[in-house]
Amino acid sequence: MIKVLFFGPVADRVQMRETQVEYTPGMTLHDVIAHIGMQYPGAFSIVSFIAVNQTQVHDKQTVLHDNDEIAFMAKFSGG
Amino acid sequence: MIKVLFFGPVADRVQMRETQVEYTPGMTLHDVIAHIGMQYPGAFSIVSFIAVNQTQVHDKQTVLHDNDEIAFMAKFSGG
Amino acid sequence: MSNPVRIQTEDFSQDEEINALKVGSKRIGGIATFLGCARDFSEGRDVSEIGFEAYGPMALAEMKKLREEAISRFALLDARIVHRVTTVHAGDNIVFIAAAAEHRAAALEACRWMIDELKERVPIWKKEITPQGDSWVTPHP
Amino acid sequence: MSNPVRIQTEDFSQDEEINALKVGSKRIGGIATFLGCARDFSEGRDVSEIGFEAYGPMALAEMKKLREEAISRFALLDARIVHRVTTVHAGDNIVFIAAAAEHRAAALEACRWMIDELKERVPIWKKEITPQGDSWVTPHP
Repeated sequence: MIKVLFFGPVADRVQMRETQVEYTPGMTLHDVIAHIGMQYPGAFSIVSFIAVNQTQVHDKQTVLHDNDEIAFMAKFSGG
Repeated sequence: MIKVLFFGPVADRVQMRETQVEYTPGMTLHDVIAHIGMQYPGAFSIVSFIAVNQTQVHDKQTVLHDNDEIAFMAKFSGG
Repeated sequence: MSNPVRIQTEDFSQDEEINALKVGSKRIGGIATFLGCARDFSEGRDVSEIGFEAYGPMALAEMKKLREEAISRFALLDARIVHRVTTVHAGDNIVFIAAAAEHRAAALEACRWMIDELKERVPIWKKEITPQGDSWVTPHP
Repeated sequence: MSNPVRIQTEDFSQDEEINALKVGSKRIGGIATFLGCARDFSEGRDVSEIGFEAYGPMALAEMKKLREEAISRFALLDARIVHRVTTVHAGDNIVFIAAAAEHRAAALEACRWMIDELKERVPIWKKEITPQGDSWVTPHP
């Protein structure tokens, strides 16, 4: 399973904080984005950062592993 | 009388913290400097700032008034 | 001594943070700090509360990296970063940054760099709660 | 509330100074501070004590002017300047500067400006007392 986390403004749009996506060997970050994006059209317009296992990634072709944790995040506004 | 104050490094050189100079009408800052400088040659080489009545003055032709307070000061090193 | 990098709900004391810095080195000549507080007025609206949400483990990891980078980049003797994640009211403390160095320039520059970078890099979000409703804060570019 | 500009022998508390700033305004978004402390090492020599001497009335007047100029130049909500004039040991507090503003940039810039200007403008002198003897500190250009 791939754990998918949502925070702040993104969590408000998808109306949940966490979901799971079935892991299939060879799947990429792009596959997860497509899957979630289909379920929640519009949610991704405010996603500015994506982290895989708590590290920001820029390459959507990043290959995922079972039990990876993905976070979709709007622009940060801490401080 | 003109009150003359010395602080820190300057006080160490003249070996006092305060002295007085007789006031004479029309006397200028330059007159006081000449008077003190004669008594304590070398003391003025480290004087970087002069204040009259707690305000820094640059013009040695500044005319003094009776009871003025003059301070001869080395470079500041507070903070 | 408390951890130099923390995310917490409770308030903090500047004096305690400063003392924690000082016990580590007698060579500190200057400590620059930045304290972010909740304002009761933002973008022309009254703000009654500000709520924070963090991606906790990633936020803490980024804050630790930030501290280490600041120490190495500005040759600091030590640094501390504390961020509250809770609901705060006007006047309450939100974030605290401290940079200790032998001389003031490094401390002041590092403090500024850390708060600027924190806002860019640490996954924390702020929601303003106003009489007219709530809204997530969109950072200025 | 204590005076925002002070010369004193006794130590001060950052928390108390910060609280004094906060009671004045609920619009403060950021407070930048600089704390100068005594180091046990300066210019390659061990320093056991540092003694301070001030031209008291002029120093206080200059510090008040400095605070007012900073408030107007950086549109601060408030500012505080405290300088100890006494003999201090390694780790002891010497000077405290705080700048409170609606946003962080003004607070940080004003804090830096005030400590830089204080060193240039305020008639206070520092003597380092070392095992090898005393010497007045000559400021770096």
